[in-house]
Amino acid sequence: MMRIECPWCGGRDETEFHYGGEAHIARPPDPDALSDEAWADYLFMRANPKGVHAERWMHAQGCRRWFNLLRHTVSHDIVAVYPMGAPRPEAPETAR
Amino acid sequence: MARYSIFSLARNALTGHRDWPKLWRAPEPRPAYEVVIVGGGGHGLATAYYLAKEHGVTDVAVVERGWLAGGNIARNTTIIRSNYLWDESAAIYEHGLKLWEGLSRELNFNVMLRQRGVLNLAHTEHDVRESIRRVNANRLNGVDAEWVDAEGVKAFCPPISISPKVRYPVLGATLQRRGGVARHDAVAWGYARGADARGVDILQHCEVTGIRRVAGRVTGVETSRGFIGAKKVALVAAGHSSMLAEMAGLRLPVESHPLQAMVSEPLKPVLDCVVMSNAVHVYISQSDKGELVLGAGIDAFNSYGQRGGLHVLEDQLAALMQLFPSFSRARLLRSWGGIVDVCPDASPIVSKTPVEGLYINCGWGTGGFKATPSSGWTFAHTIARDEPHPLNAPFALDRFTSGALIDEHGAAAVAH
Amino acid sequence: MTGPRRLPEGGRIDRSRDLSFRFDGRRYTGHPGDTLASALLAGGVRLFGRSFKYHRPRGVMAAGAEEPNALVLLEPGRFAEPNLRATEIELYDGLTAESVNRWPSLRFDLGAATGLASGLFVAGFYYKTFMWPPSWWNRIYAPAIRRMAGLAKAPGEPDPEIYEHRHAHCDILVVGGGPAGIAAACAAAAAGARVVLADERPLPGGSLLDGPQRIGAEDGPAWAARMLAGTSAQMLPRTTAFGYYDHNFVTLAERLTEGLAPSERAGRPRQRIWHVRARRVVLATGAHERPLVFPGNDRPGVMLAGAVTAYIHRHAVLPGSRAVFLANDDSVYAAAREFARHGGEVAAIADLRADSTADGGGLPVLRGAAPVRSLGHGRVRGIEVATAPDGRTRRIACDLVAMGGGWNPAVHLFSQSRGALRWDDGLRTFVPGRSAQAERSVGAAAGRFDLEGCIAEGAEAGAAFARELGFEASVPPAPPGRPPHPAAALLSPPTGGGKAFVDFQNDVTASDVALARREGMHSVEHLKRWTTLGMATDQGKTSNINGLALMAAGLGVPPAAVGHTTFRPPYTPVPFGALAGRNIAALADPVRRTPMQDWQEAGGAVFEPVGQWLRARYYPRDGETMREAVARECRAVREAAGILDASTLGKIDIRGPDAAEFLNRIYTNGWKTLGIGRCRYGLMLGEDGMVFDDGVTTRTGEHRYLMTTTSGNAAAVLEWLEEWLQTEWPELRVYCTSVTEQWGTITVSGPHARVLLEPLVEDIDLDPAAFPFLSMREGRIDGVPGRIFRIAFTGELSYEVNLPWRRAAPVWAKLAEAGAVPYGTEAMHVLRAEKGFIVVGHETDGTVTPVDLGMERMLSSRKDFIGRRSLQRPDCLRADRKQLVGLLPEDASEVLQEGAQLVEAPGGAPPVPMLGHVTSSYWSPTMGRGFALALVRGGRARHGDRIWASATTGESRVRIVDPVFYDREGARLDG
Amino acid sequence: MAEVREIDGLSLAVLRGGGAEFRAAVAGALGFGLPEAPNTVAAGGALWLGPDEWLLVSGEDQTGPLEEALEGQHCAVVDVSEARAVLELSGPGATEVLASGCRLDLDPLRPGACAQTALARAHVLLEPRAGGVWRLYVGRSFAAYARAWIEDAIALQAMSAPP
Ligand SMILES: Cc1cc2nc3c(=O)[nH]c(=O)nc-3n(C[C@H](O)[C@H](O)[C@H](O)COP(=O)(O)OP(=O)(O)OC[C@H]3O[C@@H](n4cnc5c(N)ncnc54)[C@H](O)[C@@H]3O)c2cc1C
Ligand SMILES: NC(=O)c1ccc[n+]([C@@H]2O[C@H](COP(=O)([O-])OP(=O)(O)OC[C@H]3O[C@@H](n4cnc5c(N)ncnc54)[C@H](O)[C@@H]3O)[C@@H](O)[C@H]2O)c1
Ligand SMILES: Cc1cc2nc3c(=O)[nH]c(=O)nc-3n(C[C@H](O)[C@H](O)[C@H](O)COP(=O)(O)O)c2cc1C
Ligand SMILES: [Zn+2]
Repeated sequence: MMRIECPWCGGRDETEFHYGGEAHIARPPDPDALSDEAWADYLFMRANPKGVHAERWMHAQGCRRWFNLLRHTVSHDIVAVYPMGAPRPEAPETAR
Repeated sequence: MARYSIFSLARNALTGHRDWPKLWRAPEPRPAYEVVIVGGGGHGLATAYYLAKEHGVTDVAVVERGWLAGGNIARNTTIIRSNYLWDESAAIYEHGLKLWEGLSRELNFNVMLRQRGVLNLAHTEHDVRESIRRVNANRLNGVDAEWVDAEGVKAFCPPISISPKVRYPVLGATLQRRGGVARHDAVAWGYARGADARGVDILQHCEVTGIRRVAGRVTGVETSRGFIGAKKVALVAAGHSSMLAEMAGLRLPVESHPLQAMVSEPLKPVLDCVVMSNAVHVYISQSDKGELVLGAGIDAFNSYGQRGGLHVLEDQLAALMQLFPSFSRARLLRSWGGIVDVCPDASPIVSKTPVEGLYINCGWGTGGFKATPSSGWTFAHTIARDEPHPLNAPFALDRFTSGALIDEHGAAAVAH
Repeated sequence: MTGPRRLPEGGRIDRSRDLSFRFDGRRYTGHPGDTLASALLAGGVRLFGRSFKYHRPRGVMAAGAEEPNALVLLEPGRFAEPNLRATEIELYDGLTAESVNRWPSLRFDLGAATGLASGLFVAGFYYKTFMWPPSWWNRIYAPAIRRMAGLAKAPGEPDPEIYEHRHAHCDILVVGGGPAGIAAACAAAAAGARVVLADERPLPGGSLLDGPQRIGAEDGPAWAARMLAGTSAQMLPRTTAFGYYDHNFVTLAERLTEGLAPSERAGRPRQRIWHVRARRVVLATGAHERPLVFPGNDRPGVMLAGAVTAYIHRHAVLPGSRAVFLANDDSVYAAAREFARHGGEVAAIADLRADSTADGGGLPVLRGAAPVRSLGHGRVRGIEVATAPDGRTRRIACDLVAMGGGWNPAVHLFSQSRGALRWDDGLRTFVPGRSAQAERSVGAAAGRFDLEGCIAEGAEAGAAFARELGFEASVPPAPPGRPPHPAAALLSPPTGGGKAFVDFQNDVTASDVALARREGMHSVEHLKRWTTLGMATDQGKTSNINGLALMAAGLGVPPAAVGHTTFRPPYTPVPFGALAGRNIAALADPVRRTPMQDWQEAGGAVFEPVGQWLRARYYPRDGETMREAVARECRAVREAAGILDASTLGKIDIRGPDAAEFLNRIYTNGWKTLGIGRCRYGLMLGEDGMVFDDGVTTRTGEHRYLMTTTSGNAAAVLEWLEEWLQTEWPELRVYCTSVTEQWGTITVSGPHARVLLEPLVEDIDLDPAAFPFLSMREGRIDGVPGRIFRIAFTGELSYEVNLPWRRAAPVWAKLAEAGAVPYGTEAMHVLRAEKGFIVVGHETDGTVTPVDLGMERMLSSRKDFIGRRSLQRPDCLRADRKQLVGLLPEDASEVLQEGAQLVEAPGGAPPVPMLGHVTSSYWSPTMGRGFALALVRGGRARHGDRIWASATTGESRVRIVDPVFYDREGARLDG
Repeated sequence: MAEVREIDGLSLAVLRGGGAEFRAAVAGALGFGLPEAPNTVAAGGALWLGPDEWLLVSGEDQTGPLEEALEGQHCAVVDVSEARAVLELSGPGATEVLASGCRLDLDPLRPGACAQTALARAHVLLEPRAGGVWRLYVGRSFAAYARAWIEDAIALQAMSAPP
């Protein structure tokens, strides 16, 4: 049961949130211009790192806002929380 | 390979069991092999076994980063069935079930297959419709399948509650009598022993850290025990598949999630079959040691942590209380997690890759234990012949581009 | 005196009260303050149970949570609890317990026959046999193996107990109420921190209760009581911390009615599970004593030395009269002295360490002694020890063997928190190393065994954590380094003298460990799985370290190189029911209720779950079958008028200048031309091109829309909309608000709909000419402001009336009174299927595109929308995709099975190629025949073809037809 | 013992919008400003739900005047008086009753604060009020469940109080 810092509501239990998968996957502006391969890449291919992962969460039982965070996929330490649309921050060195 | 039997046991008992040979050797890595299989789980070991046995390819190493068979093969709830909805799935899982049925003798290692029957419960009209759809499809595909109503469920599984008063009453179930459970570790050990006896080198504590390529062709793997050359490299690393694919510059449509399971303290036999429920989300069987073995769905987030949150287990147990109120006083003995690799369509990938000499077998997600024999069997074929067997041809990587997904989410109930 | 072994004085028992109880049918007496184990020991009982595999007779070995042997079934019958440890059961009057895993009785157990063949039943034996003849496996071997399974019998009835949950937050959670934990909790609480202190035992003090320790002038338990009386820390006794999860989430199990008879529990919850989120955690969980591994070390009467003192001090029980103490560390000497001080005879202290300088205090000491085997039948009569330097063996008569192999810090929770363990060569065990979370281990749990040091370490940790959290605390100096507490290396037991047990419950012996090594199972994880070492209900609390040390010795490597297995929750077993808590029975999952639900329940409706709702499926009148009721309801709608409770449909208020653009991206069709007051059907796809949801959306104002969704998908659709708005298109000025429960919805449908509705409507002209199909009007209905939509899922003249939620039921009642026939979801399905309308979840399953459904006209070519690109992938363009068709069974009286598969010809041998399946199938009272919708490979080009439906009930011939069966022209829409 | 009851007669509206102009117009219409800090309540009866979202609670319908004042602005005023039921939990031990179903840290919550969270398996908006009273706003169709859940917790509390 992780504790996730909602940028608005503060720290809440994981069960209040919905996980939204990898962050920073922008919908292609002109899908028609894409090859089937490129479209499949957008649809299905995911970074799945063992380490720091940039991912989206939504505070479903709270303010219903989406946000991004950086989380280590082994320690589950959350090393940064940042708004949708903001670039991925540098991961602090301490992330295990 | 020393044959195992009651006679060899008795003979060894007389000598204080001092003369049993090792189950497998602990060789030093050779500089190169024809095939290097990355991942010493059930699927990797089965692949090695069938490469040697079916295709005569014995210049093979299985490279395992930790202790042999310590990944998902060591931590699954051991449910075996083949009653999948789509033709492609039914074919590959049914092939597996047939292999299971002869496996103990094939390997001369008792994998303790218990075909006690698997019930997939239906709790809503929607479940009923989809269950019957699957039963009909299974029958046409030659997979044994029955639809049983609530009384039939009760007759087959006496401890279950079919009270209509609960929140999601049992309306009926699909039943595959040939489904059941097996001893998870034994399967891996049996394949390892069989592969070793045929000359396969099993290299434990040997982590692959890189995949070497020259001009679009694999030439070998970097490992924690040095470089190992290989004409062919086969990745069978379950939860860690993305990491390995990345070493070869490949992206996969796979995400790794924790999947938890748990056991109760051992109880005298009360539950003789496997019961699975998608709607209230729990599945359960009782092992031959007496523990109730339970699991349910994944923790939502990506993780390699081999653990999840207690709330997932609490929800499963609340669901269990609807089905088996008498199990309330069974006590949780141990819970654990494994890392499963999940594809968007909940079906596996057993495929060649764009890199020559590189093969991948992954995406079995929450349900690949039952496929251990057929996964190894088809993958061995794919590696040896450099082309897929018809059974695994539909499970190729390119389906994500063409859109020919084999979506087992909707209709096939829980994917275990 | 309650039993021959009860001391005349002392102990934390209330001698003024006698408690009578039964074990295996025999009556005994004890006192409040006894455990079942102590009271039985006092009564002279030695035989407590049988081991798992060989059914060896076993006594009690320990005095707490680590006990491997003394398992019982408490209160056989309705209140039965299986596999409880007698060492933890607090005695109450009338207690009844039974031993487990024996038949017919504990003393004469036929299962012990397996012990005779134990030469065969070595580690891993079953993998090697039972394979021949093949047919015997299922018939003979496997059932026989299964009969041997399990310990206690599973309770057969529902649990009469209830269990509750509590969520708690604190600054500092202290686990363990011994001297270290109490010092930590009090120091932190004194600084003002919110502190919770949990201890598994009924009384605080931990090991202070187990011996004669004094703190200054005070006796240990008095110190503990005084400290706790003066602190604001919340003390939870009988509370076991059983799991340490991510982000300092620790779970506790509090036993609320421990020590109360079922009749005294009075409906009180049996246990409370605490979910504690702590900013800091102090682990002061103490240590478990290690057994010694020697032949016959499992004979009843062989106990842990610390347990002997614990029984003396806690319960005034002297577990034997003449004892040999086997010492591998100095603490055993203290135990021997206590035994002697309380009237026991110490035959010898046999110290395994030749170089030991411990002071025997006048008791006979043999240094450099090794236990060769215990002696006796059923219970200990003596022990054979070999003494250095010549290895001469001698037999010493005794009725108690007290062994102490050294102490293992209880690092379970520390390890669960992912802290790294470190091998300590002095202690010959693992101790906490680097922490992974905001946590510290102190006292014996950290490998510190001097009392003053434990207290000082606890106080320092408590204060330091408080200060870290911003409280004012003066942090006392950390205590000096740990005094040495050396234990000798584990001896490899002599062979030939019988079984030397490592894991007592699972019957894993030293020779099993050696066999595992010979067979190549060198990894500690392989050792565990090959032998089942550490997998019993005690999870190896007393056996794991010995097992890995034996493996290390056998391999000739340091134990650190062998390592340890993974510690997993729970620390001690927790009932399933306790973890489920109150989310069971009526509270299992919310039942969402519509405004009409009371009326429907009173009217005898039959309900079906749809999402979290229970929707009325049909309304049987006296004696009607479902088919009759549904037929009547259908006819009413086709011929007169019916009313449907559509309140469960999701409703989303969508506003903003960019709302139309937003709908354009979300839906497959175009929205920019929809007039105010007009409605339009929309189809939503996932980005993979598959149908996700559908519904009618109405433009209610310049920049306002009201979207409806399917009942089951309402929350998912709102989330979907928010996701796109917030994450992808933040530039779109649109707000979405759920109004599902604002508006109760009654669909009035049928040729008489208007006539029925008109009297209730004040200011809306219901005349189809003035109020055309697919439009909306606002006005007063039954005096209440509401809205009416002209939408028809049945194909008949229909008005969908939206009223403020709580005002809908009176209108419903009035309509029913006026003659509108309530119809349920089943009739609705029949009626919509006759019209060829799809239902998401029937005709779709996540693999169906709009084209498959024949809805290509819903796909705008003038804009992009979610999922559009996916429809151009090769597989979506195949001509032989499964397409929506109608089916008519050749036998008109037949209703096809929903889920029947479609094939070209009957009776083929598997695998039979399948063409598709029946998605919806009903009896049509209108057509007087069965009909169905189906998805069929290339079906649209096959209208008129005859194929077969293959169902569990048989095969039938069907004709492929157009999916619209009724009123193709839409002539009935306006009544 | 704690007790729970439903209160009736409150007008509830969800208000969405942002920007200085919006806030000024709202303050003008309501007579008080919207709470800016997350999870706080403005005394006049506005509870923070999100950075651009509030729940207005009042004795009378405010949607009309608000819509007028906000004419022409991009915002939303949505009447949800029916959509949400309002429960009040009061009496000794009320906080413990909530703590058996809410994962939130309730101790620091004082009047003037509010929080959205889950009560067992239902979404709730919690508002601590004077006198140790907790107000719970819950989806109308979930009200019966929420109430049953609380009543069950109260009953258990009554039983588990030491005799
Ligand atoms: C809790 C749980 C319950 C399940 N229940 C069921 C069930 O009831 N029925 C069912 O059919 N399936 C079930 N499964 C799924 C099943 O366990 C898996 O699909 C299957 O075991 C995966 O194949 P495997 O055995 O080869 O994987 P693994 O055993 O995980 O093998 C992969 C191996 O690759 C190794 N590896 C990874 N990276 C490297 C590297 N860089 N170098 C070298 N080696 C590497 C790993 O250490 C590991 O040993 C369950 C899974 C879990 C976790
Ligand atoms: N002389 C020796 O060799 C020796 C050996 C061991 C202990 N000791 C003595 O023991 C004392 C150690 O003090 P301490 O405070 O560190 O330990 P402790 O053993 O006094 O207290 C630990 C307490 O934690 C409880 N506990 C353990 N796990 C728990 C869990 N998961 N949940 C809830 N409760 C749990 C135990 O039941 C016990 O009450 C010192 O007085 C020391 O001298 C001495
Ligand atoms: C089918 C099955 C049955 C198990 N039964 C037991 C058991 O009786 N006792 C036990 O301690 N663990 C049991 N385990 C769990 C293992 O101890 C262990 O937790 C699991 O293999 C995962 O490994 P890990 O916990 O070391 O990470 C069982 C596991 C499985 C898959
Ligand atoms: Zn929030």
